[in-house]
Amino acid sequence: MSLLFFGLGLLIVSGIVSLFTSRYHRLSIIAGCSGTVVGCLMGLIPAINVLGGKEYMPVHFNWNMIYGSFSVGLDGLSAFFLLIILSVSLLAAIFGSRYLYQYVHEKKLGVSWFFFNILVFSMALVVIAQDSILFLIAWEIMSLSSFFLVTFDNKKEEVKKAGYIYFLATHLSTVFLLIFFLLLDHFTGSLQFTGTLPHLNLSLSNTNLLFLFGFIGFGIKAGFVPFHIWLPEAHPAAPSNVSAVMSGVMIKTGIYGLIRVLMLLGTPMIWWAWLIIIVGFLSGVLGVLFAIAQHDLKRLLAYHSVENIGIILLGMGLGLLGICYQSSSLMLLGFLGCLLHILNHAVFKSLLFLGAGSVLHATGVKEINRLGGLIKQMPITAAVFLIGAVAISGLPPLNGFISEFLIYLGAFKGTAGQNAEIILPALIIIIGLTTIGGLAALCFTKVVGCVFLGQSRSSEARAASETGYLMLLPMIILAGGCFVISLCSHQIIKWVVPIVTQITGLETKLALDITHNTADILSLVVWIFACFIGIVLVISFLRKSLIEKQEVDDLPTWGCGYKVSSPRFQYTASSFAQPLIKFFGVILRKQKHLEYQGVDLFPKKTSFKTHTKDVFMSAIYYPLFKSIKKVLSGFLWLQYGRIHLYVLYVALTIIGLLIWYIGLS
Amino acid sequence: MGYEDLLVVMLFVTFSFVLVCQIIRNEKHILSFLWIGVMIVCILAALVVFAVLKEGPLFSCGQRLYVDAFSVYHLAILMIVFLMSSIYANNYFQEEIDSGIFNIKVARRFGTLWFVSLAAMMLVLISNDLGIMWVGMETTTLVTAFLICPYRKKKALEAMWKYLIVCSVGIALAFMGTIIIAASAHKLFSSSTDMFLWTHLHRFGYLLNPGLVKLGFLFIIVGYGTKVGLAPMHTWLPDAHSQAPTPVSAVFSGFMLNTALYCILRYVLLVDTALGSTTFTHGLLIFFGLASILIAASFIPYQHDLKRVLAYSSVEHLGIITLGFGLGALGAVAALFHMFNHSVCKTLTFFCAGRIGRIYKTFDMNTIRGAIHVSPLWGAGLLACALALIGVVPFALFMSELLVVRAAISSGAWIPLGLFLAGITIVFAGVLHHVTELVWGNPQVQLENLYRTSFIEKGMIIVSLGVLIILGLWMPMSFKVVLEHAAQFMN
Amino acid sequence: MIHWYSIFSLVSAMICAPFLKGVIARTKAILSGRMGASVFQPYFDLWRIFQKKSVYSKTTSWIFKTGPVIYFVTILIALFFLPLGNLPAILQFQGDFIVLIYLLGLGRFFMVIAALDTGSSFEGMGASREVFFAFFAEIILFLCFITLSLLTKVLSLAEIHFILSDGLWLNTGVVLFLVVVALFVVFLIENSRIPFDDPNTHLELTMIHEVMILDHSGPELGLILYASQLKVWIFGLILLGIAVPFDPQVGVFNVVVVMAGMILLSLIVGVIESVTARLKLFKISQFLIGAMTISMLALILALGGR
Amino acid sequence: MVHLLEVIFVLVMLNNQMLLSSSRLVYCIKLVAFQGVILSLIPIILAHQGITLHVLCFATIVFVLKGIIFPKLLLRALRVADVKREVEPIIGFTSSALLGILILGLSFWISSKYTNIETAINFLTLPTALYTILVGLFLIICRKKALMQVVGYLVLENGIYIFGVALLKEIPLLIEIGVLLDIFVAIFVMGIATYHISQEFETTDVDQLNTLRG
Repeated sequence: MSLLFFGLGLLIVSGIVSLFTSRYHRLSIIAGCSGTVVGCLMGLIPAINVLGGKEYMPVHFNWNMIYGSFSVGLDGLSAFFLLIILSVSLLAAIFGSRYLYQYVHEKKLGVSWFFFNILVFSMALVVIAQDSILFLIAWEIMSLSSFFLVTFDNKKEEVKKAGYIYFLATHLSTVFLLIFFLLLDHFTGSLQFTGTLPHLNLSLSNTNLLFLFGFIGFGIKAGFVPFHIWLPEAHPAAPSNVSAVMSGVMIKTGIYGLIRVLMLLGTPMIWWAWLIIIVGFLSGVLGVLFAIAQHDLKRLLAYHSVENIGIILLGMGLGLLGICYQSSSLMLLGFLGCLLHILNHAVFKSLLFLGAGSVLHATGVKEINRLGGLIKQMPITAAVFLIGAVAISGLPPLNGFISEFLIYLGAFKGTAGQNAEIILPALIIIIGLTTIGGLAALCFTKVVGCVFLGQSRSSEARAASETGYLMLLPMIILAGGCFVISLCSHQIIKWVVPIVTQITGLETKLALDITHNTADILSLVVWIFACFIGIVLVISFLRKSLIEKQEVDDLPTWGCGYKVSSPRFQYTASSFAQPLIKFFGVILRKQKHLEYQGVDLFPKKTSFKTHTKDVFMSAIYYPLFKSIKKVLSGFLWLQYGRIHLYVLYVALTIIGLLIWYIGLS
Repeated sequence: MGYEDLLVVMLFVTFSFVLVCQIIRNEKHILSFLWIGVMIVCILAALVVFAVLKEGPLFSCGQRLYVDAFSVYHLAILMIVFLMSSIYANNYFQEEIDSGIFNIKVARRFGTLWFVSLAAMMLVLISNDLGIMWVGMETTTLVTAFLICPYRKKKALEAMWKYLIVCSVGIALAFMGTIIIAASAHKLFSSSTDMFLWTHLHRFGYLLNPGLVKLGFLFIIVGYGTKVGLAPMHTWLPDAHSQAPTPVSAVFSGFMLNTALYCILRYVLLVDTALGSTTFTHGLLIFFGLASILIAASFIPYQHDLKRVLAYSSVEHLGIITLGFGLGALGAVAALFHMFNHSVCKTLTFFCAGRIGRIYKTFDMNTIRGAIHVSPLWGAGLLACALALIGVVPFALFMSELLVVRAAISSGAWIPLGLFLAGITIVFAGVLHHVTELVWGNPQVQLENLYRTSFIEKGMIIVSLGVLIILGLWMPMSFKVVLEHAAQFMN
Repeated sequence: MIHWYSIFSLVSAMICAPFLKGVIARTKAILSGRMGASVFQPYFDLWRIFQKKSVYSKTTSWIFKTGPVIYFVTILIALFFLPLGNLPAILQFQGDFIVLIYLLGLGRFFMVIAALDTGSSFEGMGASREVFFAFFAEIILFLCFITLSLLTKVLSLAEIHFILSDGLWLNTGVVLFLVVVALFVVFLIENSRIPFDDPNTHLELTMIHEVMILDHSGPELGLILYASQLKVWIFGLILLGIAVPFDPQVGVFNVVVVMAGMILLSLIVGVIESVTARLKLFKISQFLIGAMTISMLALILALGGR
Repeated sequence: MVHLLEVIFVLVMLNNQMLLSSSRLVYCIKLVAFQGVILSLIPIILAHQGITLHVLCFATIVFVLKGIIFPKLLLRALRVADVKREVEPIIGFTSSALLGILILGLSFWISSKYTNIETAINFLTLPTALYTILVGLFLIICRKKALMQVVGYLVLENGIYIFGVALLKEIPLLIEIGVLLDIFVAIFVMGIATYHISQEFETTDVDQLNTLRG
């Protein structure tokens, strides 16, 4: 445990050092980066120990906060999240040490390193905090530091806007959480955040109230639809290593909080499960739909985070159903899937963001339609990105499939089971997962195809070159992770099960039986994957030998008779996605901008571009804020600049009070 | 000589500095004398504070002067704010001095008014006689009126006039209230002097005539409320704050408003003891508090002038403090804590805003862009202070607002809670928008920070922000004790 | 569990798959009044293509070469899950059909990016349509499997096949019929048959699957063709397993029945292809929605039935 | 000597009414002066235990300040600042006179409700005071001229003064002097401000001071 504290301390110290040495770029980079790396490594050890079954006593510092106490603890759940947080941050830091270097001349990198380390520190603190006030503080610090990281490049207008929206959203979540905690304290008289409450003194309505506040508060952070609008703004604005951490890890703290809330409130109501499943369904499907409609690589990935949060929620909802209807297999499979998908998403989403980062670093272009053919200049990046794409589409033989498979399995068990109430939600889950899977595959064929394959669509893309090893290494590690998690899944779930029992309060014996049963299935799946990979290798070897016999000549792509083919003939990302966008036109309001100067002797230059707005932003939030502003502006006449009126207010107030007082007595 | 005499000495010294200002021949020297003098007064005040904390309340001048934990708490804040402002004023007037507007005559007048207003506020805090208290308040109004426009400018004059009239009217009503309250006791005491002594009234509070007391309190809360800037009597406040020279605005926001609130609170206690219940006063406090918060919230998003934004945020924060006092014991602690945080933070904010205004030659937020790139210190300072003002962790204001929420919940005041949260959220959105707009972005024109920033100023910013952060994360036992002592007073 | 002796079914599939294609072609020929090539023609074609040398566009990368391999292997692995008659699948476990469907998805993924790798607008177009329609097909498949698991209370393809006895047909015939119809639609779309797609033409702008493999040649093309023939076999088996209630007692008979069924199926396909024309492109999605509603209906009936 | 007090109160009320309806600044100032003079009589009338020195000097101070100095100050300010000597009402004189009657009614109504205030002296005290205060406020609100607002402020103070002396027979000298001093300074400051305003804006019409908005 003390190792963890040293690690966290080191994070802070190195951050400060890097802040004060920011005049000497290399030094500050080295200080910040190495500090993060070492600190994270130190922190990882206890986390792994806990997952290995070691117990730590919660530590209570004699630290005098107002009505709060500095008490932290490391139970299974915390350790699980801690593991994810620290490992991803570590890799992101290594990536960043090279990535941020491009800004070395216009920015003080020390500042961003400072906030990066603070962010990692606060995220760790969030998952180990046991006292609500401490949790809140850590939570806010997390938001604040990430806010400053998002606005790293704050001379740009859109970055300013993004930062503003992000901080507003996250502050709203804090407000909800504040009320949640204080209400909790009011109802139960305890500020203890972890563990379960003595909720005999907690009436039904109060429990529901608390759940709602917690759900919204954490939901905003995690990016549930319809609270997701900040993600597509903030992630593209932030530097890629930061977006990797934010999207891969930080939004998971919302999920962590939600799980804690469920644990706190004890036996869940059925409508909670329903709410979570429906929100999960919406987040998943809408998230991926919006993603398909995007042309900006990082924005697209941001929407995919929403989608994956949806999948996680579906798992959680399944687990809750299990708890409500005492179906142990549903509990276990649901939460297993949920937790495993949290891990997986952390891995492949950060991988993808880092990949996007190195594309951005090499080309300076985020527009998918202006990239292409990068696989030739940046083979390794392309390969790892492809792995990430396959993983996030939930396709075998990679980790994304495993977690989805568990949730599927649970849901199918639900449909095949005896209990009639479960069937409908289970159906929703299955259909949701299917839809999400299909669309995600579609989306990532588009991304891989248009970014890395074909011919380069712009000079920047043509000029690109492979990035340095410091940026490649983390991505390669993460890509390896995708394989390892998938091929060791039958082992990994054995480590995750204790956490599930901790969440659900399932008795260990029963849990272990189901786990074995599941592990057997998974081992068969893994066996298949092994075969698959083996046979692929064999056949591609055969193919090679077959080819080697006869010489191969390479020509331009068969253009169906067109002699000169140019990159502009290629299918663009937007045209690739067009049929689907047309099909879902209700949700995906595509807007076309055509600049057509007409034709005289020779056709003039004509430009056409489309973009798809977030329907929630344009249909809900903007009108809402507009109306609020309208209401407020109604007061402006009060301060009209005329002193007579001002004195009149005073007079009216006193007369009004006098008359009110007469009414009183 | 005992601690009692300290009070008199303190006042006397402060007044004597006025004379000193008259004999100094150089405006720069006057400016530097400002903070030296205030420093000296600070030391005296510090002695008083410690004395009271050690030995309990003090009387002086035949019970006309009286200090207890509550008043020394305010006294401490007053001194901090004044010291900071004086130090800041030292550099702030450079430009005027160079351009010769701020000549020796102006400087002398400025120094005089500065010290007199300090003395007047002190008098308010330490006087036991409600009449004298009123006199002090009125004096601050008249004196500070001229601080608003040390040299003649159209807008400054306008602001001054509004300030003068509105506040005078308000204070006059307050005097009405004072008389009524005193009258409520005119059966009890033979000599009319005793009717005005707060301690006497407090001792025999339960014998006061409740009807009169209530009536009196209505006048008091409207009257002094005008000076606090409680909506809807706040109208003078944004004008005065935006037009006054920055050190003066800092003092206005930083403490003058609190002084008025202090008077109201003294009366709150009397009324509560007289009525034997707190519902009447607390109801009014909550009402005016919320009104101020909401009014401020609805004005902030539409401001174009940086200092006006800060002024409205003062309205909001004073509203929060008032609301806090309306929410019972816990609320009182929260409010006192918030008072300290707000005073320090708002003073700093005005400093940063002032310097940035100097650099850009305007406070118009549509023209200020990329402040942090032009002047890293003041820009970053402004950003940090603004974040602190809208209640962001790890600054102490978050903690005190959290306490207010907690108090509201524990006293079951759900509707005020809702309105309060709505208000501060809107303020959050508004201020954050303004600040991000002007701190970040590309500075269009090429500017540089003309006037050097002294080390004292840098230190001042860093130290006070540090204090706010530390208080946000960690509550020193001693400070907690002081807070609770002071809050004891409220019940 | 793993039944090694069922490797037989795998082998038989790999042997017989091209034959079906021959049958279909022959049927079409006869119905259009021609003699037609022999039913073994596909074998010769495959052999020929595998001998040919490959041509690679300068634009393409290793994706282009790996895509077909992975596509083929996914199909191959998918065969592991299929029982033949009452011969159990090589490998069956709860939720194996999920793996199966996702494996097919993987294959499609790589075919599509291989197509995009050529940077040709034709292939891009085909790819776009392929993923779009496959998205519906997957949902229909899943709906069918939900229905089946509802009826049979088991979660593995092989078990579903075994439990689906004539008894079940008598009880819930309507549901199963609807499922079969839906599955048949999926069979057609997945194997890119008329009325959705035409495997014989390449260069029409309305092509879906076939236009994706425009640039492939030599062994790659061979792999793809062979894989698509196997795919016919796979979906055929799934369909038959549900459509034809075996009884598990008599072993060899079942296998014969299945083979006969497959041939019959290909005859039907042949007939359909020669009597119907291909649908307009935008009609296809409507058609698929129809199929989806059918499967939905089946599901609802099944829910009501329990 | 109660009836005498009543006479004074009635005089004050009439005085207020005239203030409301008079159109010339100088005249208003004189009216206020007169009001000050009669108010200075109240403490003497109320002095029960004989006319002590304390009462006397208090009365004289009031007389001097309210009756002589304040008007002088105002007139001086008028001389230096104002060329135009009309009051420039926002609400016309007749209508403000009518409103004045309404205000009178209001103040009587309100004070009739506050029965629990045992005004040992006279039933007219509270209404008069309230009326005077409200008239003062009315003048500030409804007159454009800066100086007129000062006059209004003076009237307001007079109202409070009536209330004070009538309610607690004698206000401690120290406080009263402090208060008067403050009012003195206030008038002084306001005078200066008026001067500056007239210099800057070429008018003392405070309606022109409306640039600071929102």
